[in-house]
Amino acid sequence: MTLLEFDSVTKVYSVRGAGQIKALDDVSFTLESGQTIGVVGQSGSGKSTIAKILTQLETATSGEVRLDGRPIPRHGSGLRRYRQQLRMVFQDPFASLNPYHSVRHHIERPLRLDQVVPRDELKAEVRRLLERVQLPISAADRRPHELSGGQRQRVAIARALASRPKILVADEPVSMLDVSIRLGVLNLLSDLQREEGLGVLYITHDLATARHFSNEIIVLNQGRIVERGTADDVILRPSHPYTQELRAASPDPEKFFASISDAEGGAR
Amino acid sequence: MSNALLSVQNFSVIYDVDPPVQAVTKIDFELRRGEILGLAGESGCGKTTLAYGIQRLLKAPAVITSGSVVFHDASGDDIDISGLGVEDMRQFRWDKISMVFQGAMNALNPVATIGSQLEDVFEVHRPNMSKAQRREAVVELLDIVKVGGQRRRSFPHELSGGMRQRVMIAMALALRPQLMVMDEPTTALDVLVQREILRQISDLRDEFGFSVIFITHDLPLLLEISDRIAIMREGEIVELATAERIWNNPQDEYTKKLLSSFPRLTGEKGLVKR
Amino acid sequence: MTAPLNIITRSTARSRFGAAFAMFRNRKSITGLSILGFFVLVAIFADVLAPYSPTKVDPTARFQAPSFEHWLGTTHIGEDVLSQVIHGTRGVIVVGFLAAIIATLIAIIVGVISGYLSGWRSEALSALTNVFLVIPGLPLIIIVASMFDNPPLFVIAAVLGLIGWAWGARVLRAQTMSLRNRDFIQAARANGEPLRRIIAVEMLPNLMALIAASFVGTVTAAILGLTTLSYIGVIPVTTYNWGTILNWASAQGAFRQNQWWWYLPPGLCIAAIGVALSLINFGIDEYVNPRLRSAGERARAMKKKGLNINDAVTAVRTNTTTKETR
Amino acid sequence: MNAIQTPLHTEDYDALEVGTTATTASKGSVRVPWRFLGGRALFYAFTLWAAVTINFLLPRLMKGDAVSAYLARNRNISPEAADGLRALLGLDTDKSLFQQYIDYWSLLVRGDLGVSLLHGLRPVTEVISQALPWTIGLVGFATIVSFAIGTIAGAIVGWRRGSRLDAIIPITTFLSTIPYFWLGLLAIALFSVNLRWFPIGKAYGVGWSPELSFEFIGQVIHHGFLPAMTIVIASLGGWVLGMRNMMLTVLDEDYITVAQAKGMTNRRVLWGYAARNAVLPQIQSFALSIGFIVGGTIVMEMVFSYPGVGKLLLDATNAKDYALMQGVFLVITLSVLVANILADVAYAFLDPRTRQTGA
Repeated sequence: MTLLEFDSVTKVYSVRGAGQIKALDDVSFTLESGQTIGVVGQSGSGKSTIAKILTQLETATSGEVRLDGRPIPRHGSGLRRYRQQLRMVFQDPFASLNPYHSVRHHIERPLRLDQVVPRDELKAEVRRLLERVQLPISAADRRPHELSGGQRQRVAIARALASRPKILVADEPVSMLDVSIRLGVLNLLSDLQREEGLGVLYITHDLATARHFSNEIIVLNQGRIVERGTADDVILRPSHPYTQELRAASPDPEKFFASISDAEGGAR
Repeated sequence: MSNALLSVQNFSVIYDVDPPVQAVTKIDFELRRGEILGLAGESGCGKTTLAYGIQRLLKAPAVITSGSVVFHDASGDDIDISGLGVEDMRQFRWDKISMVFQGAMNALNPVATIGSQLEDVFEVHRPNMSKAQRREAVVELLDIVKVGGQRRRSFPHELSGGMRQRVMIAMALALRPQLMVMDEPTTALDVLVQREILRQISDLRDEFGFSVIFITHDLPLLLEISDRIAIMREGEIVELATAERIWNNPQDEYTKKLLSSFPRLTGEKGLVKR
Repeated sequence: MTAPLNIITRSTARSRFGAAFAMFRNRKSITGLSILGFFVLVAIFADVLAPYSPTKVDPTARFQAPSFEHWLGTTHIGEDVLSQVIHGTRGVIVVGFLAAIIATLIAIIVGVISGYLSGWRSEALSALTNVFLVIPGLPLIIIVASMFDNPPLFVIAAVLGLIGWAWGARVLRAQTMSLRNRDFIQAARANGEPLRRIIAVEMLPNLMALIAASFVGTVTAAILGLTTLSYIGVIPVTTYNWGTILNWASAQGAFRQNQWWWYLPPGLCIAAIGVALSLINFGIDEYVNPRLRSAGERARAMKKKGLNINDAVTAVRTNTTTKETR
Repeated sequence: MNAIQTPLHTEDYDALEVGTTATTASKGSVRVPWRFLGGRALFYAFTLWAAVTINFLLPRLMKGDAVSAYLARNRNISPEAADGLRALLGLDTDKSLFQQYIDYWSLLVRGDLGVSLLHGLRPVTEVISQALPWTIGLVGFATIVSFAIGTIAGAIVGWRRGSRLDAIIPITTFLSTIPYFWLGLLAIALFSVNLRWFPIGKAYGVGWSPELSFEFIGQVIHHGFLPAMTIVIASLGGWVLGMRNMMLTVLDEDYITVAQAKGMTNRRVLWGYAARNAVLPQIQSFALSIGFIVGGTIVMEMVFSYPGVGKLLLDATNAKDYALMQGVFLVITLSVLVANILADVAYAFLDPRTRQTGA
């Protein structure tokens, strides 16, 4: 069943002194529940603009976004209901949590805003969400600066899950984290996705994790989709020159050392 | 020993705050002439402290508490870096060891043209050069890194991130140093630009024969470009071996853990071995 | 299980309360607040503290130097200077705080709104702010004040406030603009938080330090403005504040006849309150920008350890031989 | 899999150029930041308009009118003369406010600011033009000197943080929390009355009239020294503190570390890299504080009986000479705007980033 339709969306920014810039040019895709789509591309390719339009931080210049067949309401309770079903995890866990407020505040707000649970169950729900992202309950009364980057990103995920959304947009969720904890956060996301049947849009510049965690991959260049397909098809057998170039530029030690030993083997 | 460029022995750095923080502990290694040595590890592991510390670029409260760093100059002299005075150190810098910094965005003075920032180096270290010679050298450098000499009057904000990093490489190359320390030089760049820059570094190394200490947390990248790799953790080198051995036969548990933190780009879907 | 949870919530309530005042919790701020508090107390209890009525004329004791009866001497008609200074505190404190409250409110409204909005509305508010910055305030106040025959203090405070909000608005605008693009504000927007909540709950707490700094700055400016206007004589000299005392002293030639007891105390009081306010602002500055604090203190701490923060070359301190650079 | 084959323009993603904001004109003459300066010019035009309008509205918003107030204290003026005065001041009540506004502007454009009641009905422009040079000379000189000294001192204090020089900060801050006029009065009491080093007030000695001779210039310097010094001392603190704080921020920038790694001498790092960048925000705040400083320092002229526009304003205030007050306010605002424009031009040429979108 189709959940989210991104239908020929174009976004044009007017930049002072530089005229108009097409951030997205006729981009279409659909996302189903239980599916992860990886959006890959360089910075400036428009991948973050997709996230902004989905979360309605920006509006599309033309085209339409539909959730369960209905276009996004412009404002009012309809828009709130749409937002309740689509939540975002931001790139920088150091910036996406308000330094002034406790972890509890961050998770409680969406619960109250969307009236997910009755008031007297708030505390229990916060505890459940923290457990869900493998954080101790004692974290609830900490403030963001007392947590590590990985813990903060888990809080951000708990906040996103609080309103019980159907879709999660994750914009480079691990690129600011230390290498050894990246997989942990990504695995958490993919477990949650499987268990809750979420549709996930995974935005990244890293081809390897995109392949690992997505069912399908969309390659974006200069606001246009240049290639799409199953993760293995796009990464292992790229057909578009741009994708091929991206593939070739990404570090691939496996192939690298294989080719070295081939060369040495051949020389011998 | 003639092919050693830098010998580091029993090298320790602390940050002398209360309580003191041991940042780098008893490091021993030898850098060979012309090799690319990768320095890998996670944030806070001391890799940057080590790379800055050996050229004594760390500011107080950092203090070198033990060890020796000896630079085996091409002229045959051995220079004990720990023993240099302030003025000697100033003259030693950039002439023998230069650096490429992480954020090319902030590494260039925003209010001076890139040409004048390149000329600075000659003014200070080659006082005998005439103005015209300096200019000529700057144009040549910018041409070498494919920025183009006509760009010397540009200001940093007029260049793209990749261009700025090339300018930084040109600057590092200016005095034809024997060692270049590169601190995450491509982390902020897009993958295509990153690949271009890496290719350029490797070509320049082949042409000019300098050694490179390359710091990054991106192990897959390091594996492809380094001759040898040192894996650092909590201020110590846990493993130092050729890139191939690190890849095929890692000894330390931490190295194995780091390697398995990266999903595979190609091959069987899943994590990188182990 | 409920008991420990209660403790936790109470302690966070306290820590949040504490966090709101964290900017004042350093030596500079505390010293400043103490001096300010002293003057506030003097203003409140002026009637009790002053030994004489400020207007009590004593023709037998004119131009007297400090004595046991008159600790700070007397004026040309035998008024007690100390009593005048004590009573003068009231006007200064009232006008200073009133003007700062007015100015800060305007600054918050204009600054935060123009920082949060974008496009021409933001630009228009910013231009308005800059106009108020550029137009010389004091001459304008002088003209406005001179149009009232007998301007009451609150009018003076209102005018000082109306003219002094621009700096605060400018600073708040810049900070709001940078906050607006911060991810946590974007996250609140994406979650569907209403605008007033985003501003009141997500933004304002992060602006508190700047608001406090701009408040303190405006108090300083208002006090300087008030005393200057009083000295000039634009404000009726019958209302006592430190500026009017100086006006009388100057008019009666105290400065030329070395009657220091008359002209030094009020000026020193202005300076003292100014120092107190600057100390508070230094404290807030260092809280907002820890670099400022660490710079001086850390450098001195390092000096004790034989390190110089300005050294471009890392110091070497091996245990066997102490090799110091320099 | 359905790869979408769009024609690939190689220049579209040239790795070298992606994300570049490089401007084309990189050689040849100095690029003038027209866009930046144009934006500022627009702002100043707006400010000027606002100042003129405030000036127009002020006397009209007040209860009663200026002439009545004036007449109340000068009973020997005939009613006819009073009507004449009203006409001169543009306060004819039978005209609509809008018509008065138009008239006001047309008079202004012709340089007619009305006549001064205080100075025997002489044109306001004439009265002001005699006083203005003194103010611009005194305040302008003192402000620039204070800015220069403060900025240089701030750069050094910031650079040598933690040294004994840090003591400069509390001292200069203390001096800047004192009202200007009190500092001036103290200076007179100490240096003029007691020590007799300097004359008490006035711009030059009694019996002299302005002329171009060494003696006269000596007189002016002798008389101007105390007021100028007090302005410098009182306004120094802000510049020192501002520059020092900016230096501390700049010193943490990467390009400072780069400069030191390059083996630059400390002198070069301090002035060529750190101070050169830290001074930019300093100039911006200079531009914005000129109004504040000039406003504050005109009180100085009253203390020193200095024959500038500040004293003119205060005398006019005491005599309720509205035309003169308005004229002085307008002229002060104009001078501040001009000073602002100069500071902006300096800024534009010191910061290449303002030239980003230039021609």
